Amino acid sequence: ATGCSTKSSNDATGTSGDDASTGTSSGPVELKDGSSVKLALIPGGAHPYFQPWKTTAEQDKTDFKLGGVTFNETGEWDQGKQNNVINSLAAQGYNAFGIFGVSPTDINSTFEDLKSKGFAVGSLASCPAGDTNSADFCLSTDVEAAAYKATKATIEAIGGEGTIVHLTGNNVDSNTQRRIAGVKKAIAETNGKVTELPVITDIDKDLQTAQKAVADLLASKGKEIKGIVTTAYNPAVAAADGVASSKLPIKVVAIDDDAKILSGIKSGGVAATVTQNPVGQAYVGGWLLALLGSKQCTMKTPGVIVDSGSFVVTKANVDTYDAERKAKTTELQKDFAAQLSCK
Amino acid sequence: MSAPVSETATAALQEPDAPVEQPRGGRTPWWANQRIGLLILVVALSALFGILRPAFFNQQLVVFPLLRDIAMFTVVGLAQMCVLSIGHMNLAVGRMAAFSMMITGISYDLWHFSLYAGLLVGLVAGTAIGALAGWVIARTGVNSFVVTLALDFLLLGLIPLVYTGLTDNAAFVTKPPGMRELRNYSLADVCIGNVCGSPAVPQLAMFAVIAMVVVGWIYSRTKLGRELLMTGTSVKAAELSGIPTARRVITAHAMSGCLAALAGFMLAVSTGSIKATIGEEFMLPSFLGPILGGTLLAGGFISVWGTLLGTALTSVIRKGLDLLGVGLESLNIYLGLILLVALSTDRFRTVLSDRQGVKER
Amino acid sequence: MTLFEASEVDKLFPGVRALDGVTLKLEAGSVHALLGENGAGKSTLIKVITGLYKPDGGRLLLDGRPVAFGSPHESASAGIGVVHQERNLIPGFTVGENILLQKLPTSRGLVDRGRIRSEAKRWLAELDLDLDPDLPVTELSVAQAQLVEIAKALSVESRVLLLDEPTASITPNEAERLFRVVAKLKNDGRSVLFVSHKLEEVFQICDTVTVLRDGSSVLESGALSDLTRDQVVDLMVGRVHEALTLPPRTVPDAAPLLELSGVGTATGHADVDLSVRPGEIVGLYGLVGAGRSELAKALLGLDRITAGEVRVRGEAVRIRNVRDALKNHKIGYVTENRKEEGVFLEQSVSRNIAVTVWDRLLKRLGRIPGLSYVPKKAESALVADYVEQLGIRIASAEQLAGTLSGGNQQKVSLAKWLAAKTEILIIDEPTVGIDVRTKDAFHTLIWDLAANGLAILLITSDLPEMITLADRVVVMRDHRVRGEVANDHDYDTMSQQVIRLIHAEAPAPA
Amino acid sequence: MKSLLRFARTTEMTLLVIGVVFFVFLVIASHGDLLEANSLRVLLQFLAVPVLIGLAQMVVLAVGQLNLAVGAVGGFAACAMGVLMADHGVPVPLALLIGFLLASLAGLANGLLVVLTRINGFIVTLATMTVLLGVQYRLVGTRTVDAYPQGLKSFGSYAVFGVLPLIFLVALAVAGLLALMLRRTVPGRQLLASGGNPIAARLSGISNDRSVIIAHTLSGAILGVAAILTIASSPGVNKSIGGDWLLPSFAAPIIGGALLTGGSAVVLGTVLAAFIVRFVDTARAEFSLEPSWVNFVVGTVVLGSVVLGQVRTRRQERRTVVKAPDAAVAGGVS
Ligand SMILES: Nc1ncnc2c1ncn2[C@@H]1O[C@H](COP(=O)(O)OP(=O)(O)OP(=O)(O)O)[C@@H](O)[C@H]1O
Ligand SMILES: Nc1ncnc2c1ncn2[C@@H]1O[C@H](COP(=O)(O)OP(=O)(O)OP(=O)(O)O)[C@@H](O)[C@H]1O
Ligand SMILES: [Mg+2]
Ligand SMILES: [Mg+2]
Repeated sequence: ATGCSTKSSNDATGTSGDDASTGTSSGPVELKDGSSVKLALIPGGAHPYFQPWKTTAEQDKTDFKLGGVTFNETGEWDQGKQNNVINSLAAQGYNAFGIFGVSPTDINSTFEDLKSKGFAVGSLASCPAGDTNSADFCLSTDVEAAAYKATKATIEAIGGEGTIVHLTGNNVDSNTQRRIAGVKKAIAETNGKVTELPVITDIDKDLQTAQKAVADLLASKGKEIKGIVTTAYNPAVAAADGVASSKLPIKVVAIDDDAKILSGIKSGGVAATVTQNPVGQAYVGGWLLALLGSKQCTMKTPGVIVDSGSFVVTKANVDTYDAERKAKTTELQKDFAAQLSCK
Repeated sequence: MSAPVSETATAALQEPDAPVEQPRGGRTPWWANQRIGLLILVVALSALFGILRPAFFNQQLVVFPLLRDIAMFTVVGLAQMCVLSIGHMNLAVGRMAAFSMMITGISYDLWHFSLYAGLLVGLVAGTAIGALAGWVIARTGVNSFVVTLALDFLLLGLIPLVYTGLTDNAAFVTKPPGMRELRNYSLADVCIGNVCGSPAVPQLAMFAVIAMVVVGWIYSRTKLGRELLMTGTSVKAAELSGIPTARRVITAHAMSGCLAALAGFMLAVSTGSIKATIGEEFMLPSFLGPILGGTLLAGGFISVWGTLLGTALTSVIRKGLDLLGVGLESLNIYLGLILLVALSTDRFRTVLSDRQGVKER
Repeated sequence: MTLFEASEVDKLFPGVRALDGVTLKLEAGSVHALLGENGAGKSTLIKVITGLYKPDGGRLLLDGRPVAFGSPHESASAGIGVVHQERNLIPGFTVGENILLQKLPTSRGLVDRGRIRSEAKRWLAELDLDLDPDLPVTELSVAQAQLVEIAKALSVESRVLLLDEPTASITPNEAERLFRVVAKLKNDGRSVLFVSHKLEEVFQICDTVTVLRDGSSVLESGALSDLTRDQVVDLMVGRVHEALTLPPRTVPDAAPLLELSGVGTATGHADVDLSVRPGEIVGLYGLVGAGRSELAKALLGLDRITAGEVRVRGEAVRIRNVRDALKNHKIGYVTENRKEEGVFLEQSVSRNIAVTVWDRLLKRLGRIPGLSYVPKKAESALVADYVEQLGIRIASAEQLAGTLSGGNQQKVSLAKWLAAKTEILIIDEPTVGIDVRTKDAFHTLIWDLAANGLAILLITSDLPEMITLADRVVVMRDHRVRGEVANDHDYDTMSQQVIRLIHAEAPAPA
Repeated sequence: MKSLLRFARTTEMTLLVIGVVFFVFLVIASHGDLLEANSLRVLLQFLAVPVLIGLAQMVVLAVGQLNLAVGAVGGFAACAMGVLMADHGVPVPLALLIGFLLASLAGLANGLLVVLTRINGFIVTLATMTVLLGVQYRLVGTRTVDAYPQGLKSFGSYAVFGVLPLIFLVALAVAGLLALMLRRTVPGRQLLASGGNPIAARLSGISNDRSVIIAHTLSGAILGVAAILTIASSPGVNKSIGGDWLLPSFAAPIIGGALLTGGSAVVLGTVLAAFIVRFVDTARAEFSLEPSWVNFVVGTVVLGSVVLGQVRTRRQERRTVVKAPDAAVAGGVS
């Protein structure tokens, strides 16, 4: 019987009854041998959000001495294509997969396929729709919570009163539905002080569509609106720009921390943005997948869902929020250690 | 049979020394046949990819999903081919698939239908919506491009309304028994005695085979198929030959809708759930397969095999590039270029065969 | 003086030697006829001369100097004008622009509309044609369109003018006008090449003749005055061509199969009375545009009948479409426009013939109703039967109809209605653009069909053909029946009677 | 007078009436707000690009071709200009010129490929679309490029009298030039002749190949202008630019009365159709409509206007004798 070697193995609180021991809550589990693990990080398609994954994947490789890593965005936002990419990678020897499923309602089937072939699978940055998660774990932003936080930030920026509007992406995506719910929840809590115009969906396909929708909105309703909360990339860029050029006193709260949006925060064009934790997802996810893929550990409760955190960034903390995010990442690793049972 | 033409007239008409008019086509050498050209291309590219990446022949992880894809897109191509046969287009193939799967989804979710009963309901819905498009075209005489485009927008509006109204996640996730098996099972799960099929061939492909056989049979053997092709060649001449062209227009679009529904079902089974975005990716492949395979955009000539091979060509190229690890920066560039080069060589063969004094159809 | 010469020209198409050492000489100040059966290579020769096809052998000489035209543009610049056999006007353009399309007048980089108008007027005037140059060509009648094309050919101020069957779709009157222009060109010292299947015209206007047979010239620049009609025909056919003799035929005294009384249509027919008995050929004569084809189409339900009554076998009927006419009334319609309406050019001969009879051939598959197929064997047997009966010359039944000559296409178009076992047959302009021999064969065939009891309504603008075949001639003008003449098969008396009917009254107000 | 009557029966007239009625309705619904300078400016600002992409498609439709690569050509050119200015410091006019030339070259390549390989234009433009999408991604990746000089952006947002956006005027100017070219220049007339009846055009000494190449190149050039207007008026350019151009590019000319078989020059119709589609957007914002309903309305409008047009042409067709030969005949001479 092999004991579990952790950084703080003297801490005995995590020892369980069976012959495997768990990691502890005070530190991450040490990976013994990553060389058998070939890790694939697979976003849904090309999107600025996933760009940190690319560098983090390399980080994973050096930190955990993995046998190989790849970052493959050729799924092009089509579940069928993404499944093909995953299968092709599997055929080439990749055995641990961190996946952003294109279609939250379909991705469990993909996870099940991979699991049945003995691969380690993590759902990253998005969890399957519904109550079950067939991957080993899901490490993702709680989109409803993020939308809720963004709305809270918007309400705060407009002084707690007035009309706001929510701009978002594909209406028939379960994540969008969750975002809409998050926004509604925050507004409901104001007891009618803040009202919401009908949500504008389906404008994330391209920048011009978003820009046109924003311009039309500002032209027809610009005087009523006090705040705009966006939960998709192109609408965020378009709203920041549209409001700035219309010179209306409207507060825009954006999503993510693409360079374009951060510069908006700094210049004051964007009141706040809610950033997520892509680095944390890729790093902690990669570490977990390595542990699972090398068969060193298993999840105590397969399919556990963990929030990777979302952070409100304003002009005040625009230079420091990354530290907060890094702290969260370390904490995530610790939390997960408690969820593992390792050899 | 009583001959309407008497011996004397026949004798007058048959001039013994009148020249026989040679067909312009003459004899086409086998290597100039478009279908065979495609087959050679597909095989050669597969071999090339196989040499570069032996994993290309991995039965479960590469060939199985590849065949599943080819099967589905072949059905999509057949759906477009049916309307191309009468010289029309169906820009709403994808949305028709989404619409019929929506009905199927409702039948699973709300009425607890079995897998195949739901499929049947979907096929009927697809047929109906296709027939509707055909009916509008036949009645108004408006270009099929415009009618199906408008219908596409209409359904694009309707479908999300239904999904957001009926479901929480904008998808029907109820899986009737058998769906998971259909997704994963291959011929290896079909055994006669001790002999089992290949694990590389997905069972889902049987739908494509059935569709190809039925559609192929309709076009080659039945009156309906012939009348469709005649309508495609010349509506005027068809009408003046007693073919009910309006009804044939409706039939062609109904067939298209039905096949679109089948393709939607195959997509739903192979990805996992029934959602509003089903079929969004169908439009371009639906044209690509048949047209690469020799089906005429103008109508009047189709090829079921060609549709399969055209679809296979694009799927194989994409799969090969996947395996070669071509990143998104280069993937589409290579995809487009290979397609162009492959087709230019095809064209080159035709020219070469023309030089030899024959001309391909 | 030889203006233009083509010598030893060869042209190969995949599988066909369309021209085989053809020589043609065009003299200044003369009109030269180019004759030959369908598919002899007349149009091909014209296309070679005008740079549309590259010859595979031989030389072209203009004014004795060798020339090679890479495109129609070059030949036009060199002074060769042409009216092709196919219609070739641009639908969206005006009459004026179509006439001057080959060299649109410009001023300061822009198309000069004023000059288009004035120049087009000039060319139209040459043809005594009073047409507004700003009229879109889509509003022209067939004959007017043909005349515009002739004006277009004149507009390049050609020294050599090639006319490929220019009279196929214009009235005798308009043809006369064209001939006057040709005569004027001839007097100006230009050279005209004239292709036609109407030998009367050829003898009327041409000086010399070249005859093609199977792609080679069997007579080069013979003087027409030295030749008789029969000699020319024999040359074209390649052996002694016997004059057509039709066996006597009597019309049985039976009740009419098809009867129209007081029929009016949405297109403007009024008070049309007509009847056809079994075994009878009723001719419907009129000038182009008299409304005969439109009457036929209205009969078949393709246009609305607004007044009167149509009776088939004594019963008043309302025919909805061709299918209805075929299935329920056994009426067939051989259209005048064979390329667009008569045959499916891009389909096999076999399908073209069997299209009306698939219903009859169907074999059930299994027990399920509606599941049936067309047995290949029965289909090819039927097709082979008609191919043989009508003497359709093809290499195989799978050959595309579009690759056949006009005459054979017309036979295919007729075959499908014979195959359908119709009892009433409307035949519209069966021999337009068809050579002498095939024409005779067609006449025998139509005659024979009537002898076998078919009721035939024959529409034709070819008066000799009408007089050869019809039992009665109904004359139409401006969508009305102007009278009826019993045919005595004597050309002189008949033609006088018919022409008199046509010009009898002033045309009805539009 | 006669030509006036003829105009009254055209698709353009129908569209004009629909457009005016729609606009008046919107003005009333917005209680006159729509007539404010700012609202009008926004309305017109976003008409520039749709008008141009509609025209880019119309030109190729006029020769009986189609161009699936409209979005890819435009997006690629816009991104190329953005990258040149932001990453390589190329001066604005030069970068715009290069972008415009690149788009024109892409169009030329389409035309040459169609003519030289004789592969169906559908497949050729599909292939070039795929390639250019790849190039566009390679150029900008997932970022939004916006670090180009402010001057360009102020050009993009400048409006004459605060109402007429400069970019809209540019689009109108392009439409005017195109109309002039198709109506009054020899290459333009030849292009339409090739589309209207290729055989007849060939028999009249017109090179159909040249017409096809000119049409595709023109299409590329118009897309080049569209790309310039896009980069000038957008907050930045990224890989999504051009992603939504395909369907509108077909919708505008076809609603405007273009025939898929070629031969029709409907510049005014295309512009008017773009207006109507734009009014739908405005209505969406005005009534806070769900996009689903908007799609529904667009579908209905398209169908409605074309059915109307069809009824009219049918009435005219009764008198029609000369028609474009069908494709079967078109194969005859080659
Ligand atoms: N483009 C082509 N490709 C192949 N064969 C052709 C082509 N054009 C003509 N032919 C063949 O060349 C031969 C001569 O045809 P052509 O049209 O010159 O005859 P024609 O004398 O004008 O006949 P008609 O009197 O019917 O007009 C025919 O056998 C025809 O089938
Ligand atoms: N007065 C007229 N002005 C212009 N066009 C006319 C006129 N009368 C008839 N037409 C056109 O001429 C064409 C010929 O008509 P139709 O086919 O009915 O005549 P037809 O007597 O059968 O002549 P043919 O068959 O010899 O051409 C029709 O398309 C019709 O629209
Ligand atoms: Mg000819
Ligand atoms: Mg007629």
